[in-house]
Amino acid sequence: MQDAEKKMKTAAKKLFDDKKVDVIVGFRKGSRANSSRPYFARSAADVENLVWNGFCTANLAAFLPGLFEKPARPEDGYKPPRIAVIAKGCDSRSVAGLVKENQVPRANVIVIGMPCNGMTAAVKGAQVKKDEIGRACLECVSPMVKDADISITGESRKPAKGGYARVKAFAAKSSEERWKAFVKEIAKCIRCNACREACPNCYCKVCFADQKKPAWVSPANELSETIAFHMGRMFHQAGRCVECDACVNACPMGIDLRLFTQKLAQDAHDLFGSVPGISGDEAPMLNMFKQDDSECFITDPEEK
Amino acid sequence: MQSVALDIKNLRKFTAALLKLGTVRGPVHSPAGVVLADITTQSDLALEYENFKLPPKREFFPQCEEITRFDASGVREVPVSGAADVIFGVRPCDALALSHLDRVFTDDKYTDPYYSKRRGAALLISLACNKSEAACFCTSTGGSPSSKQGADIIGFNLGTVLLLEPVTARGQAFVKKNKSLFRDPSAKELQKREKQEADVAGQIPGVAVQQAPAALSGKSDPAFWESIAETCLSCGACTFLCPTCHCFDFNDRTKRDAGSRLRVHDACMFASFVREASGHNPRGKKGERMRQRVMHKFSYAPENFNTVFCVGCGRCVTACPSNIDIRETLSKVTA
Amino acid sequence: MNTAANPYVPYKVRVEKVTVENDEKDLKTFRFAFCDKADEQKFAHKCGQFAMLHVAGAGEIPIGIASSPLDKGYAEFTVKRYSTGLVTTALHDMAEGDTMGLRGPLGNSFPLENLKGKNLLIVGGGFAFTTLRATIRYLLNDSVRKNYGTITVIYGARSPGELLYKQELSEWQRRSDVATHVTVDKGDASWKGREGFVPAVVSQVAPSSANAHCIVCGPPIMLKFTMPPLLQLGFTPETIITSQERRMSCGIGKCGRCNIGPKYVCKDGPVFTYAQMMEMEKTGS
Amino acid sequence: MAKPTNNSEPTIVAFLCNWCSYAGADLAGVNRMQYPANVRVIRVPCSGRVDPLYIIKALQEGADGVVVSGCHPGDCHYISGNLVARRKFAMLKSFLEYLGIEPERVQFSWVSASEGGRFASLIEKVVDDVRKLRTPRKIVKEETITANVR
Repeated sequence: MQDAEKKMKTAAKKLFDDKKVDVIVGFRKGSRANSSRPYFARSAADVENLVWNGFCTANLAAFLPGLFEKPARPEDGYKPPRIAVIAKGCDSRSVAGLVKENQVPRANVIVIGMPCNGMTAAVKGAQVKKDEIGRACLECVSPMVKDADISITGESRKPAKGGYARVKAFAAKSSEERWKAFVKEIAKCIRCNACREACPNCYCKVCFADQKKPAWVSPANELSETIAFHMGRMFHQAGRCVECDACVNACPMGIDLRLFTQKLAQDAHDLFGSVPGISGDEAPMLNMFKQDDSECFITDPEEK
Repeated sequence: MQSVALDIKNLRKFTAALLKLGTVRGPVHSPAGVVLADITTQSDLALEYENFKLPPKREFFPQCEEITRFDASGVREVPVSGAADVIFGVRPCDALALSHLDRVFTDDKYTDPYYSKRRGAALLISLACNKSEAACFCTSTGGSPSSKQGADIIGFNLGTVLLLEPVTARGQAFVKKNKSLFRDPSAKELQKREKQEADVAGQIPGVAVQQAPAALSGKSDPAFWESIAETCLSCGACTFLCPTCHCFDFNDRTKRDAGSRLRVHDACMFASFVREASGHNPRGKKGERMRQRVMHKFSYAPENFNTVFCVGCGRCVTACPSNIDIRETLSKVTA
Repeated sequence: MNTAANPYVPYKVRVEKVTVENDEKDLKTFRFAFCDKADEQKFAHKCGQFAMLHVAGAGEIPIGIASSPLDKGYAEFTVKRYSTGLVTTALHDMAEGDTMGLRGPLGNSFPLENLKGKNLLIVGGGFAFTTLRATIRYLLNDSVRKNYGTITVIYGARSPGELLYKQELSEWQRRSDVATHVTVDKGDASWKGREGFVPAVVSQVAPSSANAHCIVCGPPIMLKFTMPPLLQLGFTPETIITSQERRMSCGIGKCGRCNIGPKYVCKDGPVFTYAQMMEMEKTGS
Repeated sequence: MAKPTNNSEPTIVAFLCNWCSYAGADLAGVNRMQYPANVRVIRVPCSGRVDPLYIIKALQEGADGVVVSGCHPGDCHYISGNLVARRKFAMLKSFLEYLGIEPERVQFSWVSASEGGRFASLIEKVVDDVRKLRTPRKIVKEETITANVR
């Protein structure tokens, strides 16, 4: 790990020295015990602050759309910045998703692929113990960074087998049990929107939940509204969610959103063979179709 | 005022006395840790915990409440509901925060009926901390692990005995009325309390809070605030968990032809907080919003209320997904 | 409904009259009558104050009061409709006879009491002219006019069709006890009046700043460019009075959003001197 | 939230595409076919226009069931609107079911402009399915909100 950090810093420094980047989005030491936090290095001197360790949990792709956002009154000859991002497998998958949806110009991104051994889950809820590698990492099928511009070598976690055991176990429960469990989890929500803001693929300029005309959901933390918000927000990640658990780690209330977002990932794979950020679909999964897509869910009133 | 001693073996009787006053909320074990919840039986009270994840302001200023109800026939006012008669176990930092909120919600011109009615209804018994958490810095904000401001009674958990010290006349009256439950504390117990107070306060590191108001008036450089806020996600975790943040919005929520006007918590960190219908946004940048939040607590509040609106509970430090740490921000401001 | 007890509950009012003010039809003046006559007494307002207009289901917005305190039996508000604005759209859909909510009056007012004996310059631009209209109506009342020196009004709009209160403007122009200068950014075939931006007209008209105060309301860009000519004429930041607008929810200094620096526009304002404004903007946005 | 379904007369919201299913419903009417009166039709330009939020909103406002119907695959007026919608609906139906919303409450179908009979039997089936449910409605907004102090 320390070795990887060293190599990463060397590469980062070279990028600044060669004037190839304006910003490197990475991590620096956190203020809390056992923590790292997002950091924007803007010069060769800043590179010293970069770290790479087992606490680099956040998905840094979340910052890219904001950094690429064109100012309201751009100066003459405005050019988008050149940004390098220190990426784990999940970050790189999110970048690929953002590129595919034209939120990030790939030519202006330098993906620095890191060897990832799994990251510590943020300790917010009661369900995660301290210093424990997060569930997202334990179940990660792609710790290796694909499509990296610079690869930092080192030992990486072995890909998990996948299989969505937890989703299947939940699906095996009765419909009423599932609803009860879902509502119980969502009822913890305080509507702070941290899940949405931390999600690398929640990039809408104005979220449906903030729209006033029409007002899809009220900001009130009344249960029905909160459920509608989470249903809508999670479903917007159908075909996008890379199971990085940025939402789970950001949630100050420790809501187990993974139990639900993973279902979307499972369905994307099982129904359409799509693994966001990995499978090379030409378009976002829900923007395309195949003639023989499944029809099993269609109600046929004449079927006996 | 004179403190009294309650032997922990009599805790159930004490709870029973509280329950006689009406609805009681206090610390209760739950799967998510100890939370502030309704006490229904005499055995519910938990005494060993650090602090509640959610700030107790929500007892008086709920995240969502109905102000009026409307339908085709017109608009009706909704009476204040959900007031507790006793709230037990609030930490001194949060009690101090309530005394700040009292001044916001009742000023020389307008009284917020919802907050003030609930606040007025509840006998507030705070519980001094017997240990500090990693992010605590109450001693720098005008509080302490045993600060009394905002509470009617403050308790000290000494293991086998709970020392209770009335702070207000209302607290005094409660102690007097239930004096059969209590005995005079021994000199040893009083010593133990004093030592505990000093020990816990001593564990808490200092943060440059008191120097902040003066230093902030010169911090108008947008680049400074942009640098503090660049990794801010613009979520509301810090404000919603803050015991003194009190921004709210009204929201008309309709179901078919009827509806309610709701008051809901709002956050100055949300990009839409001050955005106007015309599209104009006076605080459209992250740095401008961060400046607003820090200035409100450490500059505007001192100017308007003569105190910082931060009690050093550390919730925002713990909750921030990007680990933007107010302690560091303050040291940068005062550097 | 007892608003003394609950400052968030509005008075019930009935839309008495709706006047379309401009060619684009996105500015309408609403005349409200109080459903409970007793509420009108409680609503007694001063020039420069605002109120919250509540359309059930849509929400509430702060709008300056456009009628004079001496106008009895009603209160008037001129509202611009924004296609993105939930409340302004709902309001513009209201018809005469509909009922809605009105909360106020809120905020401070133009310090007219302290300006007795002074000469007044009133400068307005666009649809920010509403509380100035209330002020002019008040000042020109026979019982009030004698308390003040000269009154000069400068009012500008984008085009002739966008001028508010056209009938009153021509009445004022006919009066000798007020100098009314109306200007448009760009006139049309039928326009015979002044053309040009408000700041330029201020320089042209050049009213004396001796023993005078100026009340100026307009869009931020107009304010920015009107200040230099006013200062040049000898008005000081202390004698220039302006009114601010911000998004508001509570209107009583609690909801925490309309502050500029340490001051709340709803409670400490909306009326501030230019000197106060500069001070506030030093510490916040 | 747990208000039982009014088992006798459920309300069904139907999102019908302008070109096929809406015309199919019209045809059912013109031909005086009998189908339950529980349905509230909302005409949309294409089944592809149906945002999942529409469905969530309908349930929130108290619909007992929602049915979305468009042109048969291959017949879309906009060539492929319903094929894109098909993917979205497959994901949505599976997701809602996983969260505990009974599959009977949210249904999808294809009805062409000439299939008045099919439309009538679709509505019959959906109403029947929802009527048979013994579980409470989900996501329904409370009429009023009690101050939840937590």
